[in-house]
Amino acid sequence: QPPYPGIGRTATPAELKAWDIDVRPDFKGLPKGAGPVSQGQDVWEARCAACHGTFGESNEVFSPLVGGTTAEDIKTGRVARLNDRTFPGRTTLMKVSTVSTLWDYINRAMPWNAPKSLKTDEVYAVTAYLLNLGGIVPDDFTLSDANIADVQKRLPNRNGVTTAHAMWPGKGMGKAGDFDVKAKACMHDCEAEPKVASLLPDFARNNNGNLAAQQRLVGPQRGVDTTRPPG
Amino acid sequence: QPPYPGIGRTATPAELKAWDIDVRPDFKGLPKGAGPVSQGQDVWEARCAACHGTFGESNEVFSPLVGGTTAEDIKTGRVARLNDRTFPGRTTLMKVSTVSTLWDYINRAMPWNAPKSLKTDEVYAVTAYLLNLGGIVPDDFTLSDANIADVQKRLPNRNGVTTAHAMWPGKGMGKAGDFDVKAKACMHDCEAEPKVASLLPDFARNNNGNLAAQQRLVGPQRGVDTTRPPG
Amino acid sequence: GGAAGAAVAQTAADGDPNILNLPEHSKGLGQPVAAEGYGKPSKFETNVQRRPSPGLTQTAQASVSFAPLQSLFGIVTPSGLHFERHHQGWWDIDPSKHRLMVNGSDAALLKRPLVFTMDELMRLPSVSRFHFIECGANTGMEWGNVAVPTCQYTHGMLSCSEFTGVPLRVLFDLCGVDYKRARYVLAEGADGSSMTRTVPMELVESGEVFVAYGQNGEMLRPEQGYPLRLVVPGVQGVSWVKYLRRLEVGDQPYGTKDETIHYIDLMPGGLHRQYTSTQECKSVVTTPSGGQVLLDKGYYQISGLAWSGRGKVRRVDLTTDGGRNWRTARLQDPVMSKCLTRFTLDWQWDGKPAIIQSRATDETGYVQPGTRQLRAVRGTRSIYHNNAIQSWLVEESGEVRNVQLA
Amino acid sequence: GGAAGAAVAQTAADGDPNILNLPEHSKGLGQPVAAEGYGKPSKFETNVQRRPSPGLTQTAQASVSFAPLQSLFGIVTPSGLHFERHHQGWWDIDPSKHRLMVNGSDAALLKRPLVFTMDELMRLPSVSRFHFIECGANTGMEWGNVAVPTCQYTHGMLSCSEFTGVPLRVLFDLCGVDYKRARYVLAEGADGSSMTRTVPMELVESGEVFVAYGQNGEMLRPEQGYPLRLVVPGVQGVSWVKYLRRLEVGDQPYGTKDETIHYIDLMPGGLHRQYTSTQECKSVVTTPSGGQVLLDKGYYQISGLAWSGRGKVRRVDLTTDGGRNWRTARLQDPVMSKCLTRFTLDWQWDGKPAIIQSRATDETGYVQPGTRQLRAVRGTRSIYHNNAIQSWLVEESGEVRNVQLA
Ligand code: HEC
Ligand code: HEC
Ligand SMILES: [Ca+2]
Ligand SMILES: [Ca+2]
Ligand SMILES: [Ca+2]
Ligand SMILES: [Ca+2]
Ligand SMILES: [Ca+2]
Ligand SMILES: [Ca+2]
Ligand SMILES: [Co+2]
Ligand SMILES: [Co+2]
Repeated sequence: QPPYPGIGRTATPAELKAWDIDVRPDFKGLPKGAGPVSQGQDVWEARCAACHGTFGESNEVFSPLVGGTTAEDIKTGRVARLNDRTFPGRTTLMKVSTVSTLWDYINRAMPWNAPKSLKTDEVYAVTAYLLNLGGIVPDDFTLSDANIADVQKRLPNRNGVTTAHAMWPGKGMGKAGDFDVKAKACMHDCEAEPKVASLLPDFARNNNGNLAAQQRLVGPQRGVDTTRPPG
Repeated sequence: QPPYPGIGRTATPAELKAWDIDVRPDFKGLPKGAGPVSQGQDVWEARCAACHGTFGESNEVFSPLVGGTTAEDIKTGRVARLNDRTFPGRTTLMKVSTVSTLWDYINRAMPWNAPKSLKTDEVYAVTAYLLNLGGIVPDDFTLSDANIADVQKRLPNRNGVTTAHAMWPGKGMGKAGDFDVKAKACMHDCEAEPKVASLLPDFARNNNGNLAAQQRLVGPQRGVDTTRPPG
Repeated sequence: GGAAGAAVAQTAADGDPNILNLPEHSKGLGQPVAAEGYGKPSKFETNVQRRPSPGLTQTAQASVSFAPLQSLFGIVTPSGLHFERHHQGWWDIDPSKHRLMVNGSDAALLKRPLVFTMDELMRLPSVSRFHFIECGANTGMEWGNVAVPTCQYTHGMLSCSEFTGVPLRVLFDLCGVDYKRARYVLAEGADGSSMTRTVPMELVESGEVFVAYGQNGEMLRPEQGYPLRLVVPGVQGVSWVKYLRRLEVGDQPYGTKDETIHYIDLMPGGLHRQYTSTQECKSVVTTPSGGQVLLDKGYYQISGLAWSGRGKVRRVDLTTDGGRNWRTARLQDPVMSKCLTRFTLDWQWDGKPAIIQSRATDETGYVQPGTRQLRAVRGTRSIYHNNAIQSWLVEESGEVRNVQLA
Repeated sequence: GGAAGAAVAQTAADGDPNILNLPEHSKGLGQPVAAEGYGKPSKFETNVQRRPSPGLTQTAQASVSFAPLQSLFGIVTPSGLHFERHHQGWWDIDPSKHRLMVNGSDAALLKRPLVFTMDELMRLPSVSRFHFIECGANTGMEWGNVAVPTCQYTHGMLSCSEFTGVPLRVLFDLCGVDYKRARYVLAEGADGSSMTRTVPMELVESGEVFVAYGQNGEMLRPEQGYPLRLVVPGVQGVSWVKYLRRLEVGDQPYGTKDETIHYIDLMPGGLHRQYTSTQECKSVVTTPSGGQVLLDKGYYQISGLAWSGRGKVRRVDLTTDGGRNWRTARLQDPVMSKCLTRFTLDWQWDGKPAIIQSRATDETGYVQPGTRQLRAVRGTRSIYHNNAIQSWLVEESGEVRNVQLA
């Protein structure tokens, strides 16, 4: 007899099917299916382009999805432009290291205003189209559960992540306990050089609205009236 | 130099006069003045009777102010009816042990809808009227700062209070630390007789409104529908 | 009676339609951030309200609204549900015009009477502390008999918040108070009643009493005395003067209306105890509690609140057989002084009638008394300071009723 | 610039008119009890709101609103001011229809997948605990330069509540989870984004992770995941999945969108750190802070918040000379693990420019780094996990500005 009789009941196969939709980096959870780039383009133009731009380049509602990756990156599995501070923004394809993530996310969350409305084959197709825009798969490619692991091997930033850090609070990965930044708590005559290196320029003073209206009307201080110049 | 320079400033005499209105049992704080019962009756009828009744007997907005005290109580300084469980309610005059309290409270808080609108002499007068209704002062009495200490000696319940208890968290009075109720924490086979002696009768079930609407809609339980009979 | 619309999982052969048919919120776009710059509870929570008890008072401005303890978790009371007790109505006072005056009953009791603005008070050293506040009349309707059905009405003049403010000792030091002579403090409000109460200087000297402007991270709510109230930990709520405008130090207690005509406890024999202030150790089970219906037999977590005006709760014992046998409950961390403590205990309900009670013991060793023990000393006419053990009868139907035992 | 309408006590010769002329509220009858069954803050507090930062996001449903830390006291965040972070908007979900499913990545990882209703979850043994929640992107705008003016925008993706719910371990035990193999947990929401994140099983086994329905005594607010969210103490907010509908146990991490495309930290050299989850020790002075104007020279109490995702805050040091000399601040009780800690320190402002900073140390000995120390290791493009020491410049005019030092 369980300690809490009557609490919780076994999930049915149909229920598991309805909700267990996640797809892991090793493709566990990926449903069978396939979709060609050409179909993906149709889905894209009908369901995605309005927000993300015809070529996934739009910055209107979210950062661009496509751009910034090269044929060389596909070879190395490292996106070189991540080191280029002059390159504006970081696109999805520059960052994503597992193709399962793209598939899973589009499947669960896109289109943004109608998530979970795509059929499985449409998810394959539109993912193929995005990969094609990034030059990762050719125009005549059909993405499927059978070949997605091969695509993973061509993902531009597939070698671009590391778990060698102390910020995963488990033992399965990372190196818990070994902080990377080791500061000391100096108390007197410390090395600090109290020179201001960065502050908001006067023209940006009111960028977040009038701060006088963002502080309590009573207390040890008031909000500064940023509709007027400083001083 | 004070530890918090610029914080707090000395109160002026006029400010102290405006706010320091409390009157203590030893009459410290009582302003000079006087008012006869007859004037008090006028004030009462104009400013108080609508709520408290012509003779302070009304239970419409608050418990009756007057009633339940006797000439004998005035002698003993103990209100006998406080021991009479059949006597309905406990009036203000049955309980009040210091006449300063009546004066102070009427002065600060009455009339309820226009507190602090009475003149000092009106407070004396209407207090005199209330005392007169209770038979504590005669019809031709004029209450004043000069004779109020004598009235205190006639207050029916002046000897009716004690501070011999453990519930004053200071040393100035009471007997802190000596609890009057000394329970024990029995754990097993305790004497308790789990017989229900009191519960709400069925007709009172809905007195506090439908309890189904007073409990969260989700959780380990619901609110009982008290518009329907029990069971 | 019976449960009002218990949501039974309608499990068809292949599964629950609430799972099989994806809900709208899984298939659409929700509401934007800052739709409410100051947010509100879910619309499904509208039953969780503070409420007056019908017939208890004759006016609504000299009255009480009770906190819905039966629906609360943990120890913090949401400020929107904090119980209310007003004597002449509540106000929303402009803090820029509010002043606090400190003076003496006679001029020699302090070096200088001072006036503070809110700007000044909020600059001073502050403390933030979690404390319960309980009205001295809480459970007062139940001295003689069962009077009301739920723990909202039996125990709901109780709330607990993180208060922030200036230790009163800081202000008194600035005034140069003569602590030798000044053993009593008068606190006075700015509302119509200009509520006054006497507080012992000992609690000021210990650093416990403070003038608070903050409650649960924000300013006090208007119903709780915005912009300033006195916090007197462990002492009944009437002393936590709201809309605090003045503090006077004196060498005698002040015999105010609410310590001479009310908040005096009538004892057998006809004497009133005066200046009863401390809220003695007390507890109440909130789940399950009166007015509820259990949905099923089986496992329940009994849960409730314990507190003491004399310090920390040390232990809470629970019975489900009306007091014959008791088990010690788990106390939820943190256990703080003069603060609510949440306790829990596992219970398998076999579907038979059960009488649930809790009994708290505080760090002074004081044990919460049963109704009979309390009445044996204090009778049934005290009105105030009823800290008796509460009994809830769970009937076979699952309905829970407020009962008192023989 | 300059103070907006500071209330200077207009003291005439005989005194302050706010004292001499009794205010209306001292001479009238106020409002009744339960005028609001669920109360609201004073009308004088309307400036205290959560707010989005203009231009930060392109939509209002995949966006952030920041908590007004500069106006908060103590450690509890009022639920109405809790910061918001939504990816596909927020919903007010009917709790009677909400379900929680627990399953395994493969069938062998647990004995039985289970479905729970809210009624069932709320019957199970619960805990109530105070914890901070901080978005991993908090202070993210400031990695390279000063970007925003006030601590609402620099640090306001931070809140702290008393959460109540069921330890996840209880649910997993009911399912018969094979803890040997199942070292990872996937949490999934029911909103449009069906937010997913991987959580280490270690935090479940320690008893720390729980599925919460309560927040600050009442149910979670819709913006915070009503009726159910995961609480993962010490870990960035994105893992505290809202509208929690499903938990899956697995033998590998899940590489979800918000751990593969976002919430990855770009290091010098172009590698991203993945699965960075812990919020390392951090602090910020909230009074005085950017965008404020001090009303006068003289005494101030510097006050702020410190926290660590690895346990308790052990110490906070403060400087007013930009880091040359430091003093140790007072920590306000209670100091709880993975919870905000309020600190205070006395300061006499001489009217000269001053640079105020706070530096927290946690119980593991980790010391909050300066901007330069942090950048030396992590560069300026990480976006996430900026826990650098914050600097506020107090100018002679009294205006306080957000600055970064050389
Ligand atoms: C109505 C606007 C809209 C539509 C239509 C839309 N998206 Fe999006 N998309 C967004 C927004 C907004 C986000 C960012 C969501 C967030 O912050 O979590 C996003 C995020 C994404 C991302 C993740 C990008 C990243 O770096 O995190 C992908 C991939 C994506 N969309 C693909 C698609 C595809 C494929 C479709 C069509 C099938 C589509 N979107 C339709 C608005 C839209
Ligand atoms: C508009 C109604 C109203 C008017 C007019 C009014 N009162 Fe009252 N009075 C009340 C109420 C209500 C209370 C109870 C207040 C409370 O609960 O604190 C009260 C309380 C009192 C008490 C205290 C009784 C006790 O036992 O606590 C006294 C004494 C009193 N009034 C005297 C007066 C006098 C004298 C006047 C006229 C000068 C007056 N009242 C006018 C409504 C009124
Ligand atoms: Ca069940
Ligand atoms: Ca952008
Ligand atoms: Ca001043
Ligand atoms: Ca009455
Ligand atoms: Ca006085
Ligand atoms: Ca799965
Ligand atoms: Co009261
Ligand atoms: Co986020």
